[in-house]
Amino acid sequence: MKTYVLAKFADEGAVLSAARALREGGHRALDIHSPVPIHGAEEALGLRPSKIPTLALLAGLTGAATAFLMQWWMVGFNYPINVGNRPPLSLPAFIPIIFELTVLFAAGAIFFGVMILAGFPRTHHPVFEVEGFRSASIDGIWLSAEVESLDAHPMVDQLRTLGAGQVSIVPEDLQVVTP
Amino acid sequence: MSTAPNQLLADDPLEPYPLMVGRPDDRTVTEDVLRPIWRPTRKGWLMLVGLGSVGVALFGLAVTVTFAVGIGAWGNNIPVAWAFDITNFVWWIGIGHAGTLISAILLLFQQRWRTSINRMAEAMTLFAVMMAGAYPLLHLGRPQFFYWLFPYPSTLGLWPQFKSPLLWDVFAVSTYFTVSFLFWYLGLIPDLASLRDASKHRWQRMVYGIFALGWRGSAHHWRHYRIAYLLLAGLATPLVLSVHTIVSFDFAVSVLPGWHTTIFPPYFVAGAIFSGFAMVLTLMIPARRYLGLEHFVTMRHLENMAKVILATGLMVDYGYVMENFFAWYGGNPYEAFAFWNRSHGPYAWAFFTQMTCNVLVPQLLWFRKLRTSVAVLWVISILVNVGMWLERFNIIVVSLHRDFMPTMWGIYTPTWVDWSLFIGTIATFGTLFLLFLRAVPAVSASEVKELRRQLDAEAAGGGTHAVPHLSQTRPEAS
Amino acid sequence: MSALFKPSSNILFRTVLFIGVVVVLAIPVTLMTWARTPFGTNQFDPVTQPVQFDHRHHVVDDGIDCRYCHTSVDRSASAGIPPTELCLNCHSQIWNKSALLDVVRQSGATGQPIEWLRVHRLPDFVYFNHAIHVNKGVGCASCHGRVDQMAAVQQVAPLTMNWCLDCHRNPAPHLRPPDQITNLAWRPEGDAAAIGQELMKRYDVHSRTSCTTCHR
Amino acid sequence: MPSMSDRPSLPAPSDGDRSERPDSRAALPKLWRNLTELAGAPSISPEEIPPEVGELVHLGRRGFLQVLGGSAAVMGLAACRPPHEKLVPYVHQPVEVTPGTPQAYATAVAIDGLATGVLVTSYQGRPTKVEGNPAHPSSLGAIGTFEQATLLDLYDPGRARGREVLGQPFALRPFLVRASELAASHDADKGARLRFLVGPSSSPLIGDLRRRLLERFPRARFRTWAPLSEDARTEGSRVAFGQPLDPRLHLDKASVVLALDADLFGTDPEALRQSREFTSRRNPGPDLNRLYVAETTLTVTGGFADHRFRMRPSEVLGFGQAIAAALAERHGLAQLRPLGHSLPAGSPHLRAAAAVAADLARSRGKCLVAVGPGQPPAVHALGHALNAALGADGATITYRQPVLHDTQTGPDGLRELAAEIAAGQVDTLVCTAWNPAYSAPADLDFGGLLRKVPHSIYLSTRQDETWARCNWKLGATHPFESWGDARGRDGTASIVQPLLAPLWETTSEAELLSAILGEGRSTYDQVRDLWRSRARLAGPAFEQAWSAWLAQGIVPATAEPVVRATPRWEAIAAAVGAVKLPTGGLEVRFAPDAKVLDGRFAENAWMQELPDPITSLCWDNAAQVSPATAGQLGIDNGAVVKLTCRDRSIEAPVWIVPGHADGAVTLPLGYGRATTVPQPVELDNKPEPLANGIGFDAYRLRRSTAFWFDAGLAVTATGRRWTFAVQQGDFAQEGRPHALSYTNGDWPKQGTHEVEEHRGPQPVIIEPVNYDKEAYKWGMAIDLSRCTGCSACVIACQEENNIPVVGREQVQRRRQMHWLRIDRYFSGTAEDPVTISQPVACVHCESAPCEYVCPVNATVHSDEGLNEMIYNRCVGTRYCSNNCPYKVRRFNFLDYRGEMEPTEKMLMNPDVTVRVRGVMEKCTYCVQRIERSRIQARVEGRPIREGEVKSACQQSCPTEAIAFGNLNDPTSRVAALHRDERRYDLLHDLGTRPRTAYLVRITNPNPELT
Repeated sequence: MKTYVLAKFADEGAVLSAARALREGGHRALDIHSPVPIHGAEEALGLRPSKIPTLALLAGLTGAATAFLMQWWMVGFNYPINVGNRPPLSLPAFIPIIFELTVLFAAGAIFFGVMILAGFPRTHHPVFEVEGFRSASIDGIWLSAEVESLDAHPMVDQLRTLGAGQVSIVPEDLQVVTP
Repeated sequence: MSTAPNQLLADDPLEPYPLMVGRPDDRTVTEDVLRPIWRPTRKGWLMLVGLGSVGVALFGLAVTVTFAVGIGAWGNNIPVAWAFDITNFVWWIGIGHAGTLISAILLLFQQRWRTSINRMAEAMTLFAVMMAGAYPLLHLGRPQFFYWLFPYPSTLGLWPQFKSPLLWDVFAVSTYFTVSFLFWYLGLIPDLASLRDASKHRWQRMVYGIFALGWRGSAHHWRHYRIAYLLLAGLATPLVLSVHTIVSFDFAVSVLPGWHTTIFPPYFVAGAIFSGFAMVLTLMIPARRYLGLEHFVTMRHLENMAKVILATGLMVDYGYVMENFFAWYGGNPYEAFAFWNRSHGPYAWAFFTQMTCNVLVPQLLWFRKLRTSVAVLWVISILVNVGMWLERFNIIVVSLHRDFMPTMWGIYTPTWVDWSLFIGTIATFGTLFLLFLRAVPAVSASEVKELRRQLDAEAAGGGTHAVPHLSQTRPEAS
Repeated sequence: MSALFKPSSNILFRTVLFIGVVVVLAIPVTLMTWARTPFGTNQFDPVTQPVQFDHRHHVVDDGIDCRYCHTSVDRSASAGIPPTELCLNCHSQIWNKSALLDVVRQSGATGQPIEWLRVHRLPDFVYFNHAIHVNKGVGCASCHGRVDQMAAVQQVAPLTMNWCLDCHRNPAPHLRPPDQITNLAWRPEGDAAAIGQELMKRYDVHSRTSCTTCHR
Repeated sequence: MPSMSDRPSLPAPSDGDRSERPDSRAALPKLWRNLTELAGAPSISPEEIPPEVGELVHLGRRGFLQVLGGSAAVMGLAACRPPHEKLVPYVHQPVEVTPGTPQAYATAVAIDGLATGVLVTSYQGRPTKVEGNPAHPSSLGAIGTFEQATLLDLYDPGRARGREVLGQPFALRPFLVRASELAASHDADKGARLRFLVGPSSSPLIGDLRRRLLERFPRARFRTWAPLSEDARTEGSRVAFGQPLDPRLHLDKASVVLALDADLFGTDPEALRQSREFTSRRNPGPDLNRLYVAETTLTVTGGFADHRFRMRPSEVLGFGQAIAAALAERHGLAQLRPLGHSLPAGSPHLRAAAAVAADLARSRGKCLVAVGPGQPPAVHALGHALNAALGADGATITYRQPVLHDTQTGPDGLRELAAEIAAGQVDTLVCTAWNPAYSAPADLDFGGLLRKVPHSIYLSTRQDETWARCNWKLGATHPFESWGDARGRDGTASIVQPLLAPLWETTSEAELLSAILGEGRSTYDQVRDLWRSRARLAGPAFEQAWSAWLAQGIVPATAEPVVRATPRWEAIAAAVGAVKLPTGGLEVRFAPDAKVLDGRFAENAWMQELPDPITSLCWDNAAQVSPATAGQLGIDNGAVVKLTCRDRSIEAPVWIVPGHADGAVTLPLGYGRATTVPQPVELDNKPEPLANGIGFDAYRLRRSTAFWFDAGLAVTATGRRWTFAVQQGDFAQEGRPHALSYTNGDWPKQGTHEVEEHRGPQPVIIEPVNYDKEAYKWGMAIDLSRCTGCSACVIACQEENNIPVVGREQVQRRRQMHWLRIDRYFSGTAEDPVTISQPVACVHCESAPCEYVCPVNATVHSDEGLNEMIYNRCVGTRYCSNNCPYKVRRFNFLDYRGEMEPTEKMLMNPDVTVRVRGVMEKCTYCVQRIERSRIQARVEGRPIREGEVKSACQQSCPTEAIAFGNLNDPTSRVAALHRDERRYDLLHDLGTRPRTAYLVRITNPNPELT
């Protein structure tokens, strides 16, 4: 039985300290929403560094290998043709395409990496149920906590004490409660 | 929004103009940036789009004629087998490069003045590359077989010829377009979310909501997003260089005097940035006015771009000097003639116009008075575009029309179809840009917000490091 | 419920995206596959000719050699389609009343030729030459299949450039002794590979893959 | 060449209906009818439409491909097809036909009555290529532009057809009746009011018909008319020897040749043989011959000469006399004294005359003097005298009886006829001469007079000016469609045999004449009977001889015997003394045009698009003037001027030709056709008359009394301008080593090592592929010492390789399609330039720049090192052309073929793909011929023999300047030439390793004149 508790904070410092406090209190399922990246958020929420760079590297290498093997097999092995007296396997001539495919594969991996790791597309999320949450992409700074429905109200109080402004509960049935 | 007169000039004598006029809060920034999308359509915009559509129609007509009649509808001949088609291709590709340069390279170098102009520049890149991409397809004698340029397993058992620069072009241009698009779209997502949340009409919110993909500004999003954005920038930077290098290979690997030159790659890249920045100015000067965003796109931005134009212009001039010097010093009679012919042959007019626009005119930018005058800047930027188009014309047509065998020398005269295609692409490009201004934020709201935080921090004396820049992605040890 | 999208929208959105991607990828793949299917290559499509000519009967029952009708197969680019008079050589004597042969007799009488339908067609820019293949040990069956088992002739080989190249790159397996060229049923006895190699030498086969071998 | 001997000569069938046009119908009907049916025409029964027209017009495009009897068809690249196309075999297969394999038939093409033996390649009854007959003395295996171009005329849908009498269309049979009625009406006065105007003819058949006609109509008269009449030449020999004799030059025996206004290698009827004989001694060394040319217009002969003296037409006589004088005074040829007359002091040619005389005197018996038909009889007589005095007679020049039926073919006869018509003494004029209304001298107003003739019968292949003015109009049969015979200049006879039945309802000259005789016999029978009696053979013996003649293309031992000619010195002196030449003002010279001759090829697209060998103009003629004269007149290229001469005037655009004589204007004949109308039949795409609206008509200025040149010409600028279609960009070498030339003196000392740097290996990073191990390594060598620039190879290439014609406007856009072009360079002064012509086609670089830039492998190398162009792979990026330093690649900018008429498709060579719009093309070294020979050879289990594969250009070349063959065969001629010390590579420093090598041109100037 999952329930989301959303709390709006006045400034970045407040939300960070609240997040830290809650983590110390043993809450792991926390998230911070803000129109711009908040420095320290990852640390406050204890997020590990992104896997994107590794993905990009692997994809890039794959691209390079693909490009080279493709050209080598096609013109060097499958149908070698005498083109203007140049040897079928002229590596320098392969470089441009090797490079381009490296970039193409890496870029693709990066973009779709974000899509998958960030769970896009996800047009609906319980937090969207809170009308006020619309400010999260404009100027609002929010903290969301995912709790058992029974723990929702205690969490509300805790957040209040941590200096939250408006607090809302989004239960399973998505009927927003604003205590 | 609060704009006190004393904030119009920063105190730094070297950087007299501020990056941002005033210190609008997040909501104001969002409103200022999104206002042009919400506000009712204006007459001027409509008229421009109408004009553009006429050009698009012209483009469509010219394309139809070309496909129906064949390349014979153009002025191309033997010896001048490439003319307006490839000239325009190179010109458009070059223009595109400025966008990537601004958004990627300036990002890597942590140039803050990129922040409020990169969105427009990237859009320009996209549209320019689209226009460029049209020509390689159009210029084929048998466009219905364009797919033979891709390495797919056909029943012929035959593959493309990987030694041909044209094939490299196919890969370079398609990669370039894809990456530029991903980069642009990724940067757009947070603003699309703002549009989703801030727009009035439900249908607007729905549409933008779909494209926002469900962005929640969550810390989980941001941590992937920031590194992804940075890495894409890191990839786009060498890509941009490679693309125009490969374009220059189309000429450099040939045996033709005037084409067969080793300095082409750097010289082409410099030229590309040169013309690209000029095009950015040409578009941005009216755009910032129309959008009412003079306080985000300030004189500082314009002046910086003017400086880049001046710098790259000098690199291009160096290229001119060198290629002519080597033509003379190299002692190859064919080479020497090719360059002599540019300034003394039937196309001398093109050569001297090019020199005026690319060598003389940019020198005006040495003077702050001139480079900080919006009107002057705009005129100069247009002249540079003209000059750079003529440079490609001179390289391609003028080198071809008189090569090794005097008996096969000839003259190239464009037909109405050539002109229509050229004008048509410009119109299509302009129309797309106008639509872009109406559909999405022309300035990245989220990045402006960040910038403001940085500026605030600086004002508070904390220095840049107090507020992290996008490029700093690792959480500091706690 | 104040959210912009319903919870179901997530599934919907992702499904649509997925389908979109699949379709985009599927189109070229389908085309490439189709080009290799018999539909793409016109294989295995028995053609009904104006005259119900049965190769089975003439080849097997009567044991007529291919070259009796396709006279120029070993000395010209074209194998040659038999003129009406050739049919009538026999059929003026035998079956000279058969209704099946009305068309032939009419053609002979009026001088209007029989309009056969082409079964094996190469593009106009391909210059295939029967003589060189036949003289270098490529049997009729190699390209035309077991015509002696066809009521109506059909194209059995794909006749794609790739298919031509396969043999031009490695002709040995497709060679047969001179006296077996028109023997549609011939199978190599013993070590096929060895036989192929031996015939390569004997015929002095130089199959080429240069473009102008077939395209001029 | 496959022998002709197995060719069936079917007897004329007896059934009346067939015997209408027995010659053609009889000889080939089976083949032909099958051919058309073969083509899968919709089954239309012959009754529905006239057989000659219908079957063909209904022929589908795909249809014709099936003519190939089921072999892979020819045309169209992106071939998307209906399911199961038709495959239509013969009903009765002709014995000599093997589907998919061409035959060569020997016949002859006669221009102005003089035959050149040819071999015609034919695919199942479709002639596709005309080549020279090595057995024929006027061809020696070479073939000229005009002979080849006749093939295009054959298939031209615009040809005249049908029979029209006083506005009524006539089928053949009724026409025969009508004609015999008309003839009968002349019996009463024995044909006193019957006149014939025929073209020059040497045909024994026609001669026989003429004889019989004159037997029946003793008072009728035959007149012969040729716009390029050689009357002056005949007259000259009559003056010199008292009888008309035909001089024959043996240039292979002459070390020194003086040509007085004689275009020996250009438009001369014997140009092929003369070129071959002269260049046979064009090798560096002591044996190298020398050519002096004195002329007005720069011709291929003048451009090829070692010394060229430019002078007005009227000055040639004086120059000849000066030489005579010098020979008489200084070299003891006293008999020339009365003819001699030294040049006035200050004449530019004083030194020249002396030096030439000395040179001639030095090489007595090994020299000759040739005089062109454009010079008056006196000059010819002088020439004969010089030859006699120099001992040339019998050694380097021999005399024969002329072979033409009428020795008089010029304006005099025409003038008399005109007078008779004007006097109303002609009721019936039978005109088979080519277009007299257009080509007759202006002062005769022949066109106007024609309307006065009650019955003017005109037989023509074109609906031309004369057609419009006659009331009996007959479409003429093409020589390739009918039986006949003709004789070469030396008298050697050839049987002219049809290659296919007439494409349209047409009549041949023999048919017309025998119709007037009231005879119904087929021409086929007439020819055979005539030759049976001439050969005094009968039965099988004759049949054997007959088929042998057909196979060889000549009837042996029919050449005219050489006659001894003794000059009559007094008569010559008198003539030379009495001659009155027009003088004063500018001189105008009328010249045959290198493209349309006298205008009869004006409707021939190949000839129209052929660049003039000197000016490179196509689709045009121009008033040619020298730079100096142009300067004095204040005119430049393209200026339209008004030319006035003896109260007649025309307007013409000017083209400045370096080396043209000052004070003279050359007007090429044959252009300015305004009245040729297209054939009024239902064609899918009506052919526009090609010659309309281009060029100007020089005949309007030509007078019967000043036939070849005149004086008193006034030139005034009109201020208007004309844009020419010029195929060559620049005529200067710009100091580049493209066409190398040395004098015989400089060559061994200086030239040999200078040429070194233009051949041999170039340093390269990658070791180039070595082709020496291949069985064949095809290569070409072009000897600039031999190339006269005659352009025969250009047409040969066009004919062999299905090269389209693009038209005037496209040429102006520089989109001409010729795979082989002839570059001509002028060097030295604009007044006396050195001219050199250099044929350039794809040189098949081993390290080809075009190949590595093609993104789709459409142009690559074969295992034997050919630079292959695969049209069906080409997507048309045109990158290869940009990167081709020789600029020999051609691009199909538009759909240059369009929808072809059925007959136009018949012309296509089925061995060569017809290119579509948007693909690149270029010289392939005639790879289709290589592959055909290869397959032939390998089927026979032997290697390809030297000379078995000939490129079309090589085969046509009169001077054997082009050699092609296997470089890996050390004994081949091409290999030898590649080893020659004169060999060099074009643009050698680019390291392209071309397979086509050039040989330095060696000239042999007279040291006294340098």
